[in-house]
Amino acid sequence: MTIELDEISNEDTAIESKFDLLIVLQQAPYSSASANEALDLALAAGTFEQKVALLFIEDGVYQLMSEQAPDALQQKSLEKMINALSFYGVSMLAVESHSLFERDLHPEKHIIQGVHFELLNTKSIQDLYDRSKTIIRF
Amino acid sequence: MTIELDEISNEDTAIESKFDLLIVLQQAPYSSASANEALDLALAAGTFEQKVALLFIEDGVYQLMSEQAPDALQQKSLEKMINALSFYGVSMLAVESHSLFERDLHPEKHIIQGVHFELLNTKSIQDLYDRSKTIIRF
Amino acid sequence: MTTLHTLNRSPADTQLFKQLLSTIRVGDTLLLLEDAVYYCIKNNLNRTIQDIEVFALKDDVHARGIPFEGSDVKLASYEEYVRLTERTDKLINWY
Amino acid sequence: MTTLHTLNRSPADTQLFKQLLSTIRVGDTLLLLEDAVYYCIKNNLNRTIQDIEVFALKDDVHARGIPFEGSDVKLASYEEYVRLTERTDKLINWY
Amino acid sequence: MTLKLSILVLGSPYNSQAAYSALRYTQAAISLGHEVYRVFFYQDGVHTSTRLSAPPQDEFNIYEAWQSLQKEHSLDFVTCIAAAARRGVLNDTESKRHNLPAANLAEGFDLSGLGQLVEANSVSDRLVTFGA
Amino acid sequence: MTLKLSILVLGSPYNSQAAYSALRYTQAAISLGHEVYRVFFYQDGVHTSTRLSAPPQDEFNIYEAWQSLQKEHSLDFVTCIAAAARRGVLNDTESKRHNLPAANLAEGFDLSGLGQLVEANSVSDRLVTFGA
Repeated sequence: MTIELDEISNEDTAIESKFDLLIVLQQAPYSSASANEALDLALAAGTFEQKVALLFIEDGVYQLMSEQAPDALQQKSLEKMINALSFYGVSMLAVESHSLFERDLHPEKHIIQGVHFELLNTKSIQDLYDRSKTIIRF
Repeated sequence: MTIELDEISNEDTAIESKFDLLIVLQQAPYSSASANEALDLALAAGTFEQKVALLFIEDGVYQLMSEQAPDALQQKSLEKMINALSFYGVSMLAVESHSLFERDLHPEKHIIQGVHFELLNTKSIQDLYDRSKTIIRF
Repeated sequence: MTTLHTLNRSPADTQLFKQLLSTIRVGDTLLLLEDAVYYCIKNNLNRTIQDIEVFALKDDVHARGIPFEGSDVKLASYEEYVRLTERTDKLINWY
Repeated sequence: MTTLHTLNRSPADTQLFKQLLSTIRVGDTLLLLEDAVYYCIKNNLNRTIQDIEVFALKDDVHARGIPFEGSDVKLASYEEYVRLTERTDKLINWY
Repeated sequence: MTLKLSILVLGSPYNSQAAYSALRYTQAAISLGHEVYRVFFYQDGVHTSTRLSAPPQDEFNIYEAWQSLQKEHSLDFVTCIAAAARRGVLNDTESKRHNLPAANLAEGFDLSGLGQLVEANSVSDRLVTFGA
Repeated sequence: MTLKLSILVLGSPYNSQAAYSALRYTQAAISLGHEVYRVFFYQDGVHTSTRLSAPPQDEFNIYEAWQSLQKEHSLDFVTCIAAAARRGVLNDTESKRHNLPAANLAEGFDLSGLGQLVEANSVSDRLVTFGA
């Protein structure tokens, strides 16, 4: 995981771009289909070439835990879906930093690697909301 | 509403009796069928001559608000069901006092009249749990 | 740019309210509906969120028997909810 | 009389945990399942509820990728959940 | 100003007020002359689109109310095909495809994919979400 | 000590883990030799008893798992008739009674009243509830 604390990236996926859709993931995985169905929507929106951003916040940050083994509950891996997002053109994955902090989660220690997340504070999240046409919370 | 602050009543419905079933109502009414379905179960258990107690706690105390007019949402009145409970042999209706206090609800001012509630503190609720064979939370 | 925020959870859901508070801005509008109309009982919302116009959905308020005299919150019908959608530039539904 | 308490909500549901805390007694057993297994991350449950034996449902812990070394909480299978039901006099499910 | 609105329903009737609040909002929007481009049912909201419900006679029938609204204004109602299949809501085609003995999707609802929600969002002025 | 257990399921598959956790607990109780007197499905838990679901082939099928468990051990599965009618789960009799075109209650489940839950509680050593 690469963490950029509120830095502005230079890519097309830049932190300052506008989004057609911001999907907010605020629930823990596996106790419901919420995380899966939110990510399904993200993949669909990416496929249809919409600019999509994802924000993991509150219990939603638990979706990013490394070493998930959902086959213990006969469920499919979220990690694969999260890894697939960039291939489907989902341009930004953001994580609210305070939600990690409150849960004693350390990006280097607990969060899946190999995926680029922007670590955002409250102010940056307000900006992200401003730059998104539509917000759907899951 | 008659409030007896942790007093022991002398009736058959006494605060010291044992219950086959304690139904805990902790959700606000109308946003879901939870309150209705919990009260349906209470009526059914009363009909089958089980000793039933009800505990209104947390947002569940909102079910006791006077002046509810659920026809505004094309729903049926909870008050009628609550009034019917004693006819079906439901022997005790308890309300957690702190839940009222936290919500700025005053028994004389905000709560339906004509039904007898026991106002319980945390300690009395622990006793109520102890005296109930089964607890179901709605 | 102004945003219409709607909230439908009771004051017991403090986390959701905290998220809303960190996002709402001066000039935005807040509409309380469903279980969020219980915020009207304590009547201290206007101290928490100043310079925000607050409405509560009338039918949700009446259904739940919420005392409303002297409240700073304005009642809104479903039609007025639609008009608030018109009047603002965007919408965030908090549930 | 001993009670087996099960809890299935994440630590974010502070109200539910407060209700459980006011009811649980010395000698009781607590089993964390579903989203309640996230209590294992902070590993400070045993300070909050002393003299209570705490278990977490193994498959829920593994599915969610919760680090578990050095935890004071014991892992339990579904079979052990059933055995805890046997071993105690009654049951309260907190959800 | 006339808006082009789309509506997203995420909660099941009886477990949330989402389907009811969305109904009242949609009715109000139509009565004020706005265009309701599409109503999309996702997650447990798909249960709103069953034709096999039988609420007590003296209770409001949320299913009939949605069905009447669709019919009266020829609205575009889409139920997410994947979410519905998982939860037990199927039309005739899907039912046959899965070798199941019956179908239960109400008339006036189409089963389709999430692309319909994405498209509705891209062409609408607002997507109004009713969550659980 | 052999216990007589009854199980209460209150949450729908996909919206909660209730139906899954209850399944695993019930399987474990049986494997340890306990008597499962009745499984009662109430509130959104009634959705567990549909026969019209079609989860993707590569996903666990929670509906089939419950149906197999019932069959294998001849368990008593009761779905609350009132909660189910409201939510769109009907057997043949109820479907005909309401003049509806089909039924969707899975085999092995009975529609009956809350008295069955009350009775299960009164004769069982424990009622184990799986809430949402």
